Amino acid sequence: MSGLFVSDEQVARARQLARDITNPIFELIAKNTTVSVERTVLRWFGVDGTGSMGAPLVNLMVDRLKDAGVMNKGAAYWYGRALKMGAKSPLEAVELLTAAPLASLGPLAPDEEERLRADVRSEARHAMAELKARVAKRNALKTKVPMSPAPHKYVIVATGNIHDDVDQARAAAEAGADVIAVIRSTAQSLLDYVPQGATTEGFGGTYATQENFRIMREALDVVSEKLGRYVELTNYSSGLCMPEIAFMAAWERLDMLLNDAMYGILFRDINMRRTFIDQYFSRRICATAGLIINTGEDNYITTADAYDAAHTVIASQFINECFAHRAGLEDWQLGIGHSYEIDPHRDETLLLELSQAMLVRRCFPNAPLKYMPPTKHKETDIFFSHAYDVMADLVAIWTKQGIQLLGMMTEAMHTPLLADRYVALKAASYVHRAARGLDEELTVREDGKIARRAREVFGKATELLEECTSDGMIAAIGRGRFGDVKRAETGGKGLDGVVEKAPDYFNPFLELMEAKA
Amino acid sequence: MSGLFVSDEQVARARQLARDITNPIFELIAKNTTVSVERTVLRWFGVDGTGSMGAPLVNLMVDRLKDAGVMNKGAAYWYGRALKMGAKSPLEAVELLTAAPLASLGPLAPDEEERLRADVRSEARHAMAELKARVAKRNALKTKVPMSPAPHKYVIVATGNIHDDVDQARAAAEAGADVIAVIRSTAQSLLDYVPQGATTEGFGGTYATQENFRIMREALDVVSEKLGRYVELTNYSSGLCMPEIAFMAAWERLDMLLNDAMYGILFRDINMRRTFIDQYFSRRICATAGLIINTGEDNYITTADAYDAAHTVIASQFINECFAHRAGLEDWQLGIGHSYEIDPHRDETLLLELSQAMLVRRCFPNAPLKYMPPTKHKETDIFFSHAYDVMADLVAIWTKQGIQLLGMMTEAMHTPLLADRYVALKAASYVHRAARGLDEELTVREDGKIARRAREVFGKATELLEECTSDGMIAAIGRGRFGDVKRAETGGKGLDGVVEKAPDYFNPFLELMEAKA
Amino acid sequence: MTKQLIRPYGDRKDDGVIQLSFTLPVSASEKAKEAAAVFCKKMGLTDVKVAAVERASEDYTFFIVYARSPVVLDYAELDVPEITIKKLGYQDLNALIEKKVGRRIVVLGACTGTDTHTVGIDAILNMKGFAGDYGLERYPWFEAYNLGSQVPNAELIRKAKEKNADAILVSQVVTQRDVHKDNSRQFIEEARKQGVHGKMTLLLGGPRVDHRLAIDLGFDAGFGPGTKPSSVANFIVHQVLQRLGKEEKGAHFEGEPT
Amino acid sequence: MTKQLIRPYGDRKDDGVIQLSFTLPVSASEKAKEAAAVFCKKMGLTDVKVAAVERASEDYTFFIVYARSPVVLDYAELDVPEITIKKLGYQDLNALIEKKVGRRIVVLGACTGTDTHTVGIDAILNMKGFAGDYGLERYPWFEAYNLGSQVPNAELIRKAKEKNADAILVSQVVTQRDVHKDNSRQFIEEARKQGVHGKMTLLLGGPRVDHRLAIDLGFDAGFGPGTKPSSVANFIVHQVLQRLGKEEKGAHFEGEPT
Ligand code: B12
Ligand code: B12
Ligand SMILES: Cc1ncc(COP(=O)(O)O)c(C=O)c1O
Ligand SMILES: Cc1ncc(COP(=O)(O)O)c(C=O)c1O
Repeated sequence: MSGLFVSDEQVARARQLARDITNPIFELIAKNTTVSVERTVLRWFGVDGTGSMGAPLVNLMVDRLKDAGVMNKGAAYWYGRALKMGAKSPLEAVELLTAAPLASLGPLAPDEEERLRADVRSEARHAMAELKARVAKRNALKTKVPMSPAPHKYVIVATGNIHDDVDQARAAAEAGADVIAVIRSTAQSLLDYVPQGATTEGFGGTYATQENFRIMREALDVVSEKLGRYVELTNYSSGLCMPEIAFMAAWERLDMLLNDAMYGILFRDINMRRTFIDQYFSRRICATAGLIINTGEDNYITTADAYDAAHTVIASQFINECFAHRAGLEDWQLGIGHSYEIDPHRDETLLLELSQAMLVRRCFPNAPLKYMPPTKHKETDIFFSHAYDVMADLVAIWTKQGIQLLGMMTEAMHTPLLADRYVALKAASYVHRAARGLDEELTVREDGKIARRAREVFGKATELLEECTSDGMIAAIGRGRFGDVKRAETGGKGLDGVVEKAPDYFNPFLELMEAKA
Repeated sequence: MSGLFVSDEQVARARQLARDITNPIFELIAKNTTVSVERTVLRWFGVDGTGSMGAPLVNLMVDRLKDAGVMNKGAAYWYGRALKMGAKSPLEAVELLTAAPLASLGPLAPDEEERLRADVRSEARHAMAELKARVAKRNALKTKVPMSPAPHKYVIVATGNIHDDVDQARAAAEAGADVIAVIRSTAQSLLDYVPQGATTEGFGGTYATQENFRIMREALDVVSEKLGRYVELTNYSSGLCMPEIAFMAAWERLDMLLNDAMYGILFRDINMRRTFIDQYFSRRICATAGLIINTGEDNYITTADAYDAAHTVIASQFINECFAHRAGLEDWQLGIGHSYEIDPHRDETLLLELSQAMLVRRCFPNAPLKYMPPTKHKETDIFFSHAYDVMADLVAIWTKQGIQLLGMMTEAMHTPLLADRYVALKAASYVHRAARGLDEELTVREDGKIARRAREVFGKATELLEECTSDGMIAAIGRGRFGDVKRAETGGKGLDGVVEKAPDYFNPFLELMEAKA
Repeated sequence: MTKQLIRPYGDRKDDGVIQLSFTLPVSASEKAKEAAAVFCKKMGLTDVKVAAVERASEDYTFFIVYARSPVVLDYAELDVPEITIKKLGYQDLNALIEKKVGRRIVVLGACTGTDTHTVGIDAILNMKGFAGDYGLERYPWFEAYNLGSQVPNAELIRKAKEKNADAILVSQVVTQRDVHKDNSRQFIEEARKQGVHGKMTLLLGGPRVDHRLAIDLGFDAGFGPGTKPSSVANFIVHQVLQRLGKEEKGAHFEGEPT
Repeated sequence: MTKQLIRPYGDRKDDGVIQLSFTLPVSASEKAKEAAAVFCKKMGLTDVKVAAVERASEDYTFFIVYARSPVVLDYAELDVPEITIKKLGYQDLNALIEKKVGRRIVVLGACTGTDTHTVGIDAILNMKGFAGDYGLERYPWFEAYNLGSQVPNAELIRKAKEKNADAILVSQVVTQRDVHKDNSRQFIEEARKQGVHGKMTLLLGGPRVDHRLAIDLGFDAGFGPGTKPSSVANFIVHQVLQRLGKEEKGAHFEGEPT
């Protein structure tokens, strides 16, 4: 049994601090909306496809609303107006609105306004019901062919071509993968729109498009049936389109989503406000669709030193957890991220890694947790890198990680080859098989190095949380407290996509999702 | 801290049983000598080189004594007679004796006999002193450039050519090896003589010759000085020439020797009596020269199943220890062998391997122990095999093994390539560095699977020891209790080399070595 | 026959990506790295990426390389002899022997020469068998003798003649410097000398043995890693039936039926 | 010049033994194994031992092979340009700039295009530096600006002109489908367009970058994995001195002096 290390009071205190920290941010969230939130609303109503120039219709329409300065009423409202004007389909609605002189369109008579909202609400309820139905379909398959026990072996495909991805995902599943992640092309998170259709060219990854999601999930459904073992699919939502991608993932029955409250800010230089607002709506969708989210604290220790910055990971996890809970996500949906990243040239790194992994377990006992492998200190010596990954496999099973991203022996070179995944899966299967139950056999001494290190890290994490409470999250990020990356509140990409809500802002989906919370 | 598992009384009892088991065998040993014991005596007096037909002089001479039926007086006695006849050198002694009509040579006058023995004894004391001086030289270097902390990384070279071996040994040492083992050509242990000189052709190994020993130790002395870290050398004595090889190893300043009381019987089908007698004299030499011995229980679980036969390893270790102690070896010299050999396709193998390794530690707290890697279930998939070895590296450092033979990723194919050793050393160095001190951090639950398994294995081991006490060692071996291999007392090779000692049998070296015990 | 052109698959179809590792007797340096690249190019590889340059020792450098091979293969063109016949289970096979041979089939096996690796031959002959598959000793209609290891070829053959065996099973595990081939050749010579070659069924087995090799060396069949005793039993029975003229020649058994 | 013929060293000198692994788009079988062997033979390898035939999936088989390569290399013949000049320490280098340049050397760096891997460029520019070696910001006689990641080439060059920089440092880490080469070429075009090419010292760096590649792409130098900031600092100083005509051309710095 891994140690307790810290008292329940101490943990509760950290949670309370996280709540205090997020309070002001939730005020910001309540007051504002973003272009991507509104685009999501339209997508949910079924607005799909691209315009003449290839730009998604939802972008054309929302930009139009924004330019006309009326987006603050909510895209749903204008969608309703379009219906009133006689639009028979979402497409017609777009055409009508892009034509109409929006700015000059005054409000309707109060009762008409009421009816409009009522109609739109009922359409929203139907749209919501359809989403739920799709989710139910996924869950049915999951009960029919259950997953293998945790840690779920998570591997990445990243050919840039969705069809090659399918090929490789199938192979990985047959070799034992439990979760397939299709990582995105390097540039995507900076795009303020979601590409359309099946894509065959990407760099370092494949574009996240609704069609690509569909193609891959369909392929994995077949594989799952064949193997009699459900294989999950995940993708990445962080970036300028967090809510839209969350919606597409939910609609296409993905099982997980990389979704972090701060990753975009720190690692993609996306504006803070934009990110905070977007992450909330996207997480509401994840909560509703029963998607497991993965947070990205592991990234902090690729830029900062994993030993020195260990406490920033813990602090951020409490904050990410709080953002998640406040968006309606339950513990079982929290794939809280951390990783095995301490420089292997140091002494006693296994003790240090165990300490960290056990501490995370201790702080988040009911979350699946998402454990990342060594990456930054991986060597081009594939034999060494493989051995290094094996130790991470051990820590993963030992500390009962729910989701384990498997390290690749070629991490320091290229995105995984088909064989790299096979090799990683075979080793992880062996280590999991060999070490299952180890935790029950051992008691970690509370007076040992592991426990002392855990207490030290937790202590520093609490201090950092206190700093964030007193000076505010924004100041803390400004000081580069997380991942050594400094960002300013008004800096970064996408701030212009943030719009303050009007008093009569209308978003029936948000209403529905917040209602059930 | 690894568990106690069993009470001190239980362990003491097992030791007592081993003592009872070996008693009758020590009577056998006391009564008899062998051709290889006598050849060793002559070598010690400096009889070296080969005769016209290329056979070692010691063989020519001892065969002569045996054929003449006078070997039972001891080669030392006849050596003395030769000197009396005026031999000026060991070589002359051989010539004289091979010429003389030994059978008809009656005894000398009592006082002459006395003087003869006295003279030979004093020459023996000088020879012993010279050996001690050589050992002192080794120890001096060891204090000048101390070894790195345990587990000492032990790797094998086996090119068949001593010069290539040197090349590879040097490379291994630079890559972090602490112990170099030159394994022997497949056939050697069946030879009833030790080949002469530097050799360049062998199969699966290189011939163990005194010259090869000298060449390799010399090379390692240079490397040790260069690295500022002493690198040990070991070889294999089991077989028909155990005592001679032990003597050569001692003389050439080797640091370790594979030396098992039963390996020859079980795995080379060498006669039991011959082996028991030979191992005693060879171990006396190891004790005198401060050589660490390695026993070969690991081999049992390459023929028998590692899970089912785990207890035979423990039982045999107690017996081997007893044979060793009774030959004057101290605990620090006991590299008691065991290994990580359980089929990796089973569940919870790490728990099982930890249980076994901790049990061995618990039974032999002051012995360095010699831990062997997986071999039998190694796959030709070098990446899997490498991962498999990494787990053995972990158990080795966790359970504080003194000597660890590193697994090779190509184990299932060929004797190690230069690169295989490099890869293994790099991984083991990382794992040792990462996990050092782990044992102090953890307490093994006495009510867990690890502890239960350890008690079960120890219990069965005790039963087997009881069977050996009541029915005798020979019967037990006859039933294939060790390594599933059945051998008969009068079967196997080399029984004809056993001769009952005459009442006036003379062996001044044995006298000296037993005196100090 | 339609072609089936194949190339290695790394990240994408037909990208030809392969991984290599090797050691060169030079000390690690930029020049050593270049040497590794040139070495690979001389092997006809392109897009050579010398990923790792590891200082294995002062005088040796270990390299890990990823590169593309231009080699294209027509998979359709390859033909690997895999004439398989229906393999009978334990019961049926015994029944077949009883019915068609009418006497116990006698086999002798050993690990010959200086090779002491008995686990392989034991797996085939001993009761216990291998991977849950019974060994020949277990078959009531087989009379199996396991002579163990380090058995001289001549002695094995002599014993086989004494028992006038139907088949001799030779195991060779140590293969360094092809010692297994030399020893096997020597066995065949001896078999010829003692006049059993062509009369008794001679089988060779071991981790580096395959059917092709065994045939080339003069055996009737070869069995490699993972061989199941039942496969061997089936093969022998059909050989015996052929020698008795109760089954047409040529149809030989190899591996599991697919 | 006396030849120095070398071959891979596996178990013995010049045995030519190498290890390979690759995946073929066929399902695991005896035939697949044969295909792997044929593939290796077509690459000119001999003594081909297909060690492992791993079922990576229904449609793909992963092979591990050991074989001998006949390729022999004359190590003496290779020449890898390694013109190194004495590398100065932190203090001395600052002193040299003060004395010979007489003003702070201005450098700008960024990870360009869509690449967000800043750790590499940070290691070179930031105070902290890399592996205990100070970054350029730390040098009093350097004026270093780190623009971070995802910086468009044009913008980086424009900013460099504003500060009239002595050197521009470009980092490229993502290399899939050679995107780093395309992006670097685009940078050089832009540099030509904005007329800084040949005037400012242009450096390229990243895990897959080496001097040769950078030169070919039109940069003044390239720096690969494990580069130390001090190496970069030294290189830049000498470039500046050369541009100022205070040092003869040609003598360029590369890697640690040996
Ligand atoms: C167990 C073992 C030992 C045991 C042997 C115990 C015993 N009584 O068998 C011990 C510890 C004694 C030992 C000693 C040595 N060994 Co050893 N040993 C092994 C090991 C680890 C496993 C072999 C094994 O049992 N495999 C399991 C069996 C079931 O598989 P198999 O033999 O392939 O048999 C199957 C098939 O091949 C087939 N088959 C085999 N024979 C036959 C025959 C017939 C007729 C048929 C039909 C089928 C058949 O059916 C079997 C079941 O499917 C291997 C490494 C490895 N993992 O392969 C090294 C290995 C074989 N040993 C090796 C060496 C060098 C030695 C030594 C010479 C080392 C030394 N100098 O001390 C010694 C001496 C051996 C000697 N003189 O022959 C090398 C051989 C290198 C080479 N290619 O030449 C190996 C490969 C290890 C290595 N990488 O260096 N060894
Ligand atoms: C850390 C990391 C990240 C971090 C980056 C954080 C940050 N702000 O830098 C995060 C997690 C955000 C990340 C994200 C991604 N990453 Co990344 N990442 C890595 C990782 C693990 C380490 C890179 C690193 O920091 N190395 C340490 C530094 C010090 O080394 P270096 O960069 O080589 O720099 C040294 C030298 O090259 C030189 N140098 C470098 N630049 C320059 C410039 C000059 C002028 C000079 C003189 C010298 C110089 O000096 C430095 C010090 O010696 C590598 C894998 C690996 N182990 O290499 C993958 C890796 C680089 N990432 C990869 C990918 C694909 C991505 C993603 C695209 C994946 C995705 N789709 O989500 C994303 C997006 C990145 C993007 N859009 O560009 C791939 C690239 C594959 C390829 N060859 O194309 C890699 C190789 C992983 C893999 N095997 O798939 N990644
Ligand atoms: C939380 C999170 N989101 C997204 C990503 C990937 O982002 P991008 O697609 O922008 O590279 C990562 C990277 O691992 C991540 O950890
Ligand atoms: C104790 C012992 N002696 C000797 C050997 C090697 O014996 P041989 O040289 O006869 O192969 C071994 C094999 O590992 C062994 O364990």
